[in-house]
Order: sequence, then C-alpha cells, then structure tokens
Amino acid sequence: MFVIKRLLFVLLVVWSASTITFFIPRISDINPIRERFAELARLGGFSAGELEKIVESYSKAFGLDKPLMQQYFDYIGGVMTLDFGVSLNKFPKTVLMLIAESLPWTIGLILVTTILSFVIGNLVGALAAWPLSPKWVRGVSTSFILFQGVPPVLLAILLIFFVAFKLNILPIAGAYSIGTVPDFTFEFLLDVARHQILPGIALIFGSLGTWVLSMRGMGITIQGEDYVIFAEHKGLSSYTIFKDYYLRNALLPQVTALALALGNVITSAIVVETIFGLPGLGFVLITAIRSNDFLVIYGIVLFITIAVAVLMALVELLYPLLDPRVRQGQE
Amino acid sequence: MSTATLELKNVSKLYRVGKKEVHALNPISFDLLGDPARIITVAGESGSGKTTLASIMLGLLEPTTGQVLYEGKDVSTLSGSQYRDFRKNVQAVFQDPFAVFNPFYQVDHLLEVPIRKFNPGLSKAARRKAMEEALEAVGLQPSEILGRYPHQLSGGQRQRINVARAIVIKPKILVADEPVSMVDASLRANILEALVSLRENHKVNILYITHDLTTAYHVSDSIIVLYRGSVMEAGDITKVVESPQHPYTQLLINSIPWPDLERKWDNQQYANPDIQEISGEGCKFYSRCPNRKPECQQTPNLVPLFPKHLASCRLHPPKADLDAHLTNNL
Amino acid sequence: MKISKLSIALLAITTAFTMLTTSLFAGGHSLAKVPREQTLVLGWSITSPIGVTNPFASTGYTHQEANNLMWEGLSYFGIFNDEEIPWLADSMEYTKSDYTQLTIKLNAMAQWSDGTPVTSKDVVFTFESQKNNNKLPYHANFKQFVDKVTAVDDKTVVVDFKMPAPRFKFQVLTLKFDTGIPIVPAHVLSKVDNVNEYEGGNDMPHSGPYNLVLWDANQKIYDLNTDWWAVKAGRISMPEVKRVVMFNIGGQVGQGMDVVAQRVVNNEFDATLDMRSSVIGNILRQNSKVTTHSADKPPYGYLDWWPNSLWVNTQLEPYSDARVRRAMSLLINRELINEIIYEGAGIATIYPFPLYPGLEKFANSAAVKKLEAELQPGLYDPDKSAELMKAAGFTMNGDDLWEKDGKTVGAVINGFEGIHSDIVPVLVEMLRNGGIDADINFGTDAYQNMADGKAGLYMFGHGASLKDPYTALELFHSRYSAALGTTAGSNRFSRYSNPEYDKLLDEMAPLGGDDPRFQELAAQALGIYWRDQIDIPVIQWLHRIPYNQTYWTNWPTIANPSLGMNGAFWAHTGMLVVSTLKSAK
Amino acid sequence: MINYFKRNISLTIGLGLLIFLILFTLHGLLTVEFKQAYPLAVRPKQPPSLKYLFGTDFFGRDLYTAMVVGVWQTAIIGLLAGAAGTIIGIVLGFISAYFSGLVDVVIKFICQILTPIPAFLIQVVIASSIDKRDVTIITMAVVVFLLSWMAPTLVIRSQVLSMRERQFVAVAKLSGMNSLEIIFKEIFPNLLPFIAAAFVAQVFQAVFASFYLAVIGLGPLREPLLGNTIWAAQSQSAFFNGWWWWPVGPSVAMILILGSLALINMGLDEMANPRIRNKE
Repeated sequence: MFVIKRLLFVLLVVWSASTITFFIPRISDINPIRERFAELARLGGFSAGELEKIVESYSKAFGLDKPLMQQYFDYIGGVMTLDFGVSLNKFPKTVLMLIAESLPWTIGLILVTTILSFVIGNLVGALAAWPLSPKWVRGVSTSFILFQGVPPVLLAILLIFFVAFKLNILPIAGAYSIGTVPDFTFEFLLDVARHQILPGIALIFGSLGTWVLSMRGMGITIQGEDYVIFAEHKGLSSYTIFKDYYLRNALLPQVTALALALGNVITSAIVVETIFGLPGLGFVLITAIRSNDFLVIYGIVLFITIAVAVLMALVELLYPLLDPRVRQGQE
Repeated sequence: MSTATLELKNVSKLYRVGKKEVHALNPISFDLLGDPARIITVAGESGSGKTTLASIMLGLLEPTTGQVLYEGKDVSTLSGSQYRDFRKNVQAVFQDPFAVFNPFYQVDHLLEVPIRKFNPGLSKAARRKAMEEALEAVGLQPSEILGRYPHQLSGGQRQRINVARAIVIKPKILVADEPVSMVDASLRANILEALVSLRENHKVNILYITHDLTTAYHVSDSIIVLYRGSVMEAGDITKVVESPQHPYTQLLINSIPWPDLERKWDNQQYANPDIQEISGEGCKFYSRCPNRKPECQQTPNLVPLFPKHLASCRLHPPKADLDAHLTNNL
Repeated sequence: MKISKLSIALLAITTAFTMLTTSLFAGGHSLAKVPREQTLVLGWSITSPIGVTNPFASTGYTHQEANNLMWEGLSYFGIFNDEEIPWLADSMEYTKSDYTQLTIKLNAMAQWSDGTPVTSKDVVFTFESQKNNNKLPYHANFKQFVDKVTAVDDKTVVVDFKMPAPRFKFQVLTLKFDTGIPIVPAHVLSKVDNVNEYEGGNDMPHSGPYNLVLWDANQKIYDLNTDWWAVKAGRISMPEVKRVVMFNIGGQVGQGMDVVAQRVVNNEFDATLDMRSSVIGNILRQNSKVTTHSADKPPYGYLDWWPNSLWVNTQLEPYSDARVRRAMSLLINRELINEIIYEGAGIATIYPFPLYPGLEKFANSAAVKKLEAELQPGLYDPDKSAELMKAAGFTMNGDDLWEKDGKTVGAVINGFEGIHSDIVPVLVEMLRNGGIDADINFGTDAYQNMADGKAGLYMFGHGASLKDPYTALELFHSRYSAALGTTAGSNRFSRYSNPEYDKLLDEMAPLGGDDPRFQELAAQALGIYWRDQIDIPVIQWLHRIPYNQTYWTNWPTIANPSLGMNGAFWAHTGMLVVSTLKSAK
Repeated sequence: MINYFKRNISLTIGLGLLIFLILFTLHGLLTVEFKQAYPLAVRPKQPPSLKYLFGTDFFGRDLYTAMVVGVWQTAIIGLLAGAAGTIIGIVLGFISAYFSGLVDVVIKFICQILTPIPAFLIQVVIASSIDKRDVTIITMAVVVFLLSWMAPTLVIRSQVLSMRERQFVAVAKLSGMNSLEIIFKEIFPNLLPFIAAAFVAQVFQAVFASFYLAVIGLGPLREPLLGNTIWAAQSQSAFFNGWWWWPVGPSVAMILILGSLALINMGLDEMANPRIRNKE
C-alpha cells in the first residue's frame, strides 16, 4: 500500500514536471526547427529561399503543426513510456539515446563527488558539534560552513586557471586525453580519473558546506538525547560514543536529505561539466539550450526529475531498514 | 431543581489511526453542579482518557458522541456573550508549567489576557492590581514575577502563576490537569492548598485530574477511576480508597507505599498487560485481572454497590435499590 | 554496518560502475596506434549527430565538422590566388556564350573509396536530387536555373539552364568557404528510401582522403586512405597526416575560449576555430611555434567572406525612416572599434562584401571612390546624427534618449553570443551615447526575431559575394522584401524594396562580373545602398586561426599561399589544407 | 543583547559582513557615476590602480562602479524574490494550517509534488524561453521566485501546525482569544525567527539561482550583474589574456554575499531552534 502510494506520488511529480516543461516554452513563439536551420544557414551551405518550406515540412514531421492539446497528450503519453521524442539537433537520434550516452559520465561524477562530500561534510559537521573535539577542530570544521557561499561554478573557473593553466599539473578539460581511444584498459581508466579530479573537487567543495551545516545542527540535537547521555554514563570510550551512538544516529536523518540534495548536485554538475567539457548530461543540456533543441531540454529535465523523485521514494522506502526506530513505528 | 452548570451527556471520544479505532473515552455522563463547590478527582494511569475527558469538558475537543451542556445549552452551539460566559466559568490549570507560557511574551501576558477579555472595562492600574493580588494569593512576590520571561522563572513559580491565572478569572468550574506532577514535592502542598482555598473562598468546582491517589485522597471529595477510557469505579473518596471494589482500583491502591505501617505493600503478581487485548466487548481490565471469569468477556455496567460507591465489575452483584446515576454518587 | 566500511564499499561500487558503463558506451574500439607527430589535432565545437556522414542528411551533415575530409567537389577555389583548382572534374566550362549551358568533364581516375569509379551517373544523381528534393540546401538554385542534366558519356555531363546563369558554376558547383555542393555516390544513395534521413555511418563510400574510424561525443578520428584516387591521378602528393583527430571543445559556458587557447599553447591542438584578436596575440606571445595567416603581425588572420552589418528592418517604425538609419550609422565610431576590439587592425568596413582581389578592384574603382567621397558612408558625427534625428521628429528626453510620441528607439541588437559578444556591447553603447535606446540580445530567439522582423536591429554577416558584388547587392532586391508579419529568408532581413534599385540588379543579372556595364551598374547600386543606408556596415570578418608548427608546417599563409585556399580546416577547402601539411620532423 | 551576539558567532560575523557590503554599496551608490558601469566609459583593460580601484574591463567599464551597481542589482533580485517567496510562504502556510482539511491537503500536496523538481532546471527552461528582449532585473527575480515558494510554505505550515498543538494556544483559547487573535498574537510572534530564517534562505536561493543563470549567459546582458560580469570575462578569455582582476572581483563579492547569508541563516537557525544553541 505504502509502495503504491509512493509510486503514484512519483507519477504525479513526473506529470507536473512534464506539464510545466511542456507549456513554459510555448509562452514564447520560438520555432526551434527554424532556429536550427538558421544556424546551418549561418554556417553556410544553405541557399535561403527554401528555408521556410524545409522548416514547414520538418514541423510536420515533429508534429508541431498539430493542435496544442493534441501535442500535449502525445507528449505526456510519450513521457510515461520514457519516450522523450527525437532530438531536433541530432536527428535522428532519440533523446533517450542522447541521455544514455551521456549518463554514465554524469552518474560517475555525481556519485563519487556526492558520496565524498557526504562523508567528508558529515564527518566535519559532526566534529564541529561534538563537545569533546578540541576547540580548534571545532573552529576549523565550523568554518567549513563558509563553503556554502562558494558556488561550484566559481571554484571550477578558479581551479582551471590556477591548477590547470598556471601549475599545469592536471588536464584542463575533456573526459580523456585527445586521440585516446576509449577501451577498458587500466591506462584509459587512469586517464579518465585524472580528468575527473578538478571537476570533482569543484563539486565536492561546492556541496560540502550544506552537509557540514545540517550535520552540525543534527549533532547538537543528538547530544541531548537520552541514549547518548546513557552511553556516556556507561563509561564507553569517547571514540565509541562518537562513532556508534552519536555519528550513527545523527547520520540517519541525513540520508533522507541525500536524495533531495541530488537535485542541487545535478544543478551544479551541469554547469561544472560544461565548464570542463565533460560529455555528461549537463553538457548535452547546455548544448541543447543553446541550440533550442527543446525536446532534448524537456527530456533531460524530466529525466533528472524522475531520477530525483524515484530516489526520494526509494530512500523513504528503504529508510526503515536503516533506522530500527522507524521500522517499529511503521508496523 | 437547579440546572447543572456543566453536564456531560453520553460523551465519548473515538480516534481513528489508519484502520485502527482507539476508544480514548467510552460514553460517560455526569454533571458538575455549581453548588456546593466540590473537588472531584479523576484518576487513572496514562492513556486512561483523563486528559481527553478534561479537553472535552473545556470545549477544546469535540466529542465523538454525546453533548456537553453548559447551563443547559450545548457548548458547541454557544456564541456571543453565552460563549464568553462559558469560557470565563470553565477554566483549567495544566500540567506542564512551561508549555502554557508563550515564550514570546513576559509572564504578565498569561494573566493579563484573561483579565482584559473577561473584564473589558478595567483600567491598566486595576488590571495590574488584580494580577498582583492573584500572585500574592498563591504566595508569590509580584515584583519578582511581573516583567519576567517564563524561562527566567522556576517551575514552581510558573505553576503558581498558572494557578493565579485561575484565581484572576474566578471560574465556576476549574479543570486541574495534573497540576502538581511536574513540580517539586516541596511546592505541591502549596499549590494544592491554593486550589482548595479556591473552592473554600470562591466556590469553585474543581475537577482534579491525577494519577496520584495520595494527593487525591487529601484534597478531593469524590473520585472517578478511569481505565482505558472506561469508568472502573467511582464514588466518595474515602469509601473508594479505603475499600476499593474493582480489582483495578485495588491494584492502584495497593501499589501505593502508604506511610501507614499497618498496611502491607501488596506485591501481588498481576497478569501481563500484553497477553490478550480485548477490543470492543468485555471488561477493559480483563487481560490484567487476577480474578477474571468467563462472563467478564461481556462488558460490565457501572452499578451501585453501596451508597455513594459505584463500580463496573461482574464480580460484584449490583444493589438494585441504590441510585445508579454517576452524578448522584459523587 | 560501520559507517566507514559503508562509505568505502559505496565508493568502490561507484567507481566500478562508472568504469563499466563508460567502457560499455564507448564500445571497446581498438585502433592502431598513430604517433603524435603523424597526427593532426583540431579543436572544434562538434554539434552534428554522431554517425551522420551523408551529405544529404538534413539536420546532421555539415562539412565543417571534418566531413569535408570525406566529400569532394567538382572543383575548389583558391581565394587568395583567385584561381580555380580542378578536382573531381578536369574541366567545367560554359559551352554557350549566354551562360545557358555548362559542360563538365570528370577525371578518369576519380573513384569512390570502395573502388567504384566516380562517373557522370553520380553527378547527374547529385544534381537531380538537388533539383527534386526540396529538403536539400541548393534546391532553390537548381529549381530556378537548371532545365536538364544529361550524361553524355561516363565522364561527361551537360547542364542546360533555363536562363543565363553566369554565377551558377562558381556559386553552386565550386567548393569554397562554406558554399558549393559535394558529389555523392549514386550507387549508395539511389538505393536509400529517404536520403534526408540516411545517416551514412563510418563506412559510407566517399571520394575524399580520410576514412572516419571513430566518433564519440568527445572526438572524431579519421585515418588516411592510402588508396586515395587524387594521388594516383597526380592532383596532389600523398598526404603526410596519417590521422586527424577533431576534438570537441563543446559549447562551454560563455564559450570559454581561454581553455582552448591554453591547449594550443600547450601544443595539444595544432589548429582550432578562429580566435578573438586579443587572445591570438597572447597565444603567439606564449608559444613561439604558433603562427597565423599574417604570421606574428596584426590582424593575425585573413579576411573571411562574411562582413558583418548592423542589419536594419527597413519596414519597422522608426527604422523605416532612412534618416534614422543614417543617424545610427553616424553614431558608429569605426576607428574606436578598430582600436578597442581589434587592437588597431583595420577591420571596420563600409562595404557589404569582403575585399577579395576582384572586389577590392571594384571598391577602388573611380566610380565607387567618387560615391564614397560624396556620401561618406563611414563618417562618425554625433552632431549630424542629432540633426537627422530632430529632422525625423525626435526630441531628447530626460534620460538623454531620443523620443517620439512617447516612445524611444527600442534598439535591441540581436546577435550571436559565441561570435558577437565582443562587438555588440560596444555598438550598443555607441548607440546609447547618441540617444538610441539600445540593448543586447544573445538569446536563442535572435534568429527568430530577425526572420519574423520583430526587432529592428540584427548583427549578421553577408555570406554572399566573393568575386563580384552582384550576390551581395542582390540580397536587397525587392523580390526578397517580405512584408512585416511574414517570414524573411536568411540574409533577407532588410525587407528593403526600391524599384529603382531592382532595375539595376535585373540588368546586372545576366552579365559577367568583368563586363564594364556590370561594373557601372554595380557602382550605382552600391550608391543607393549607402544613400538609403539599407543596413549599417560595421566590420569585415576575420579568421584568426592559430597554426601550431610544433608538429605540422606548410600552413597556408601570406608568405606561403600553398594552393591559395584559406586556412580554415572547417571550410570546404579544409581538405586541401590538411592534405598539404608537412611534418615538422 | 551584546552577550547574545557573542554567543551566536555565525550570526555576528554574517551580519557584520552584510553590513560591510551594505555600507560598501551605499557609499558606492552615492559617489560613483553610474555610466561608468557600462562600456566605453573609461580606458579599457587597465589593471587595478588608485584611479581604477578594481581595474577596468575589455569594454571599458570601471569595475569598481560595475561592482557597486552589480551588488545593488543582485540585492534587488535577492530581496524581491526572497520577499515574494517568503510572503507567499507565510500566506499559504497560514492558510493551509488555519483552514486545515481540504485546503491544507491541496496546498501541502502541491508543495510536495513541486519540491522534487529541480528548480534550477525549470528556471533555465523559463529563462531560455522568455523573449530575451524582456529580460530585466525584475524578470530575473520573477523567474527565480516562481519555483521557490514551496519550501517556506511547508516550513511555515508545519511550524504553525506544531505551534497550534502547543499548550499556550489552548490557554489563550481558554483566556477568551478567538482564532484570528491566536494566530496573529500568539503563534505569529513565535514564528518570527523561522520566518526570518526562511527569508534569508530564500534570498540566498534567489541570489544563487540568478547568479547561475547570469553566468551561463541567461541574464540581462547589458547590466553589470555580478554573474553577467563573470560571463563577460569568461567570453573574452579574461584569465588567458591576463586580465585576472576582471572575473576575480565579482567572484569575491559573490562569495562574500552568499557567505554572509549562509552565516546569518545558520545564526537564525540557532535562534529559532534552541537545541542547536551553543552550550558554552
């Protein structure tokens, strides 16, 4: 019952997101197909006269000549079957194919950086709130909260300049070295990893502050809980209390925040990917925005929304397994 | 025949949690008469429905069935001056001496609002005077109290302000919901005394809600014992405490370490409360009762056993010639 | 589970997952290793769909993204030598003096990469497709001019025109810059149901020197076809570049060219797309191996065929008033533009065409010089501008902006972020300083606004004339003057209409460019262009391409014109640039 | 009061930073010539000096003036979007909690459904869909606000709901207050720290989002908004050309603004949630 409810909820989220993404672009009368052909014309190679006829015939092919509501229902129907349509820009590639090609890069970057920033951020946050940590540790770790004010995009720009330009110790951009042929060798993987370091750092530090802040708050709350006080009185070592009672209990609610944070991480990843020229979802999205490839824009926005909604639902479903208190409460 | 000041008619409360139904309060009827002023204890462990009963009487909670009548009129339909009259005359002292204070305001707020609302004509000085008098009546120094924020005062001080609030309003009926359970023992007598004097000097009827039979025995005239939403036993306080008829009341009284050395502290083993839950039909105490019998699986009625003494237990045959109405037995 | 163990486990799982998926999607290719000194690395923004190599594929194919290495034309044009370079065709001549018939003779050795010879069948198929398929880019030209295409024999094709077509051979059949058509293999495409949707893929038979061997989102890799017909036919010697890697520099935020520039400095790229003048100067300063078309001297590049004007919608109030257009032109300080944006190089222009040899001759002709002195098209004079605005009924309002009937001149300049983000902000400010309420729009709706005629001003090039001014001047013919509310074609944003002007153009149409009468008429038409300020010419367009000589030399420059082609590897002639590079070792 | 500031260090530092920024901007607004924030006003490409405190850019803007105007415009966007989001949040939150029943269910449901949708993506879609000629500071604020009112609504709603269960509300009722009085006189004052925190969080979000939009070139391009300046510096390859002062100034300003807001937010959190108060 609970599962079905969550599933319905995810469907509703997807429906509202797709409705929003469908209708917003219609408030302007940009014809993306014409824009695309105009760009080709600008690059040369098109004599202009027949452009409108070409645009017209393609509008028909993409169903843009149908009544708005008809388009809407077709679109919603497609979304529900993960059929986001075809790319105008990269026709005949489908949006789903584009997502599938770029997704591994994004997932790789986001997963690694999210986990690292989650682990580091929560540890630092816990130390900031832990009354037994030395004063300077608390001071230093609390100051990590300031990273909240540093947008990853700025970090990315600065890292490229100082680390890649000036020091020249890490690759400037790209997913792997020029001319390398992707295959499953150790060298290639090492090459990929080297290229992920700077974007990774930008993302990790960009999202660290939030974790430190919320963990610190959580930690202070937990300190007052009976079981921590009880553990103290039992005479357990402070390390054990920190790890098993304090950290563990404070961390659990943070897990729920993880899914929601994913939305923000993706936002940052999009811009960071673009700056570093990593061919992930964000790169594809920004390219699509720049070329008015609107089905790709919708597709990626929706895909990310679905991912976040599903992950949130999953976390909610799995949470009782992590926290015995909730498990009991539910039965 | 004077009208009852507050009359409960078949009042019950049912909570639905998902598919589960929880009877917080089974139908109960009784009146609180304006005169003579009395102190009635409602006793029971947590979850017995005491606080639900109090909330319903105060008009803070809608009953699922039945009616609460104030001076003969349904409380839920009152409006205008009638409502204000009800509000003024049916008041409460709550358990938690911190939660009743709005942390945003100085403690004066708690006393000032009812004065302004119920005596709209008073000047500022008169209001101040009323507050000071009430504070003094509960043994507080007004200068030490007024202008302070709640967190700057001790629990005992706050609870006495709480009582002072009742004094300021001078209601006809006061529901005191565990007024001393969160206060230092040394201050309890002080607060209870204040309550008793309200009855003595201002003719206030008090419904004293507690799980503590000792204090109940000291201050009240009669008692209602609740268990899981149902009345187990009721009647004159002395009769009930000294010769409890219902096994549950017996349990309660025997588990009190009475200072009386003659009495033995009964350590009788009671059945595990978890073994068998009877929902709906049957005696609520069935699963824990050491004397349970098959017929106990049918709900017993509250019946008179002695004058001013009722109980709902199938172990005792009712005395048909006695008045079965709860009010008349209190 | 312990927190630490949990996180380590999660990390390991993620890393493994990433690696697995990456390799899955990359698809386990294995290519022979080619050393860096035999590899040419080009930096370019690749937008076309992966795998689309078919020149007839509609939304995908573009010669600019290294597909010019696969597809060849009948002939090429070396702009700086002003000279035709015969290629698939040995010759291509008008065989009637009124330009109504053209005879094409193909090279006997020409063949597709699968061994099939290139024959007249392929040429006829290419031409017939353009004529009959309205989704192909030159459909309009073929429909307007071509009557019939006949294969006389295996290697000879005759094209009969409906009317004199003196520019058809050069404009449509010769590959140069971004125009002209490549010849496609009939034996492949005639079997395809819908040629517009056929991708082609890596293995499509083609005639050019390089085979596409790998294409992912990051890069396209081409390897040399050592069996290339052009070598055997003696057109060219065997190219030294064994492998071409076109690396996708992507559409970075703000089109961050500094990353690209730094990679040139680091010798990662051998050449890239063109740079801003400040950037190219810094590249040269930081790496002495890098050179440009004009060596290490400004303007560090060569003239492109795309001079940019501030196009004006001549039908929209208040731009319909020629005085307002002229007033705006008078506010443009072309000297200052040269100074702040182009480091002193003389880029600012008064012509709607590039000053290539033929056109420079025209611009320097006595008739044109006389008109220039008379009309002063390049004049910067705010006072005169103010006079004209007053004469047009405008008054200066409290914000120092011209106003008429309570409305300022809402002059939003629509431009393209990647190429115009240096010049447009400056133009906006120049107009504002003269009281025109100007602003910037680099949005993706810029083209739409131009085409729909919603806005008044657009920054855009004239991709037209190369040899004579006809095509540039013809852009303003009334036949293209779409009414407001209807859509204007590309390069037809002026919506200008003037019978006097049309008459001149109609008379010029059947004449060859070197005809004296043609020159006379062209000067008159240019005079009207200046007098009426049909648009406001601003700058010539330059290509400042860095040529890195660490691995490759013999780039086409002023000192070493090679075949006379421009150095853009993305132009149709880019194939010749790549094929003639010499190893630096 | 002073003692409280001593205890709540993050609030103190945050407010200090904010006051510094406000003074900087106010002083700037009174002394600079606005025209110098736009191109062709001063000698281009000059490094920081006494004459040009923060240097000048490629287009000939004085970057000190551009910074003053940029911070001011950023503040307008932040305050407008923040205030709009918070007010909507308060109104909907109170309506939801006060009327309960169907109204509450609907409002809560809409908020919950919209929450998982990554707002920035939608903002990008909106910003790239509206007619670019209409992009101004105000439209930026509107775009940013459109999808950011749910969080304050949910926070205020749940706070009102939990307040309503508090005993002092029951007491107020017994003391003769009616529902409206209870909401405004008893509940509302206690929500002030939450509202302040929600407001600061909203402003933070708005500044952040508008900054991102501007950095990717979706802002009002002529204005010297901080993000726009960075966008312009990036597109003219400022770092590569050695004009490091061009992007660094606005970056530092943005970090200071966001940092001060984050600190204030944390300080207010401590104020609103006494358990997080430093136990010293």
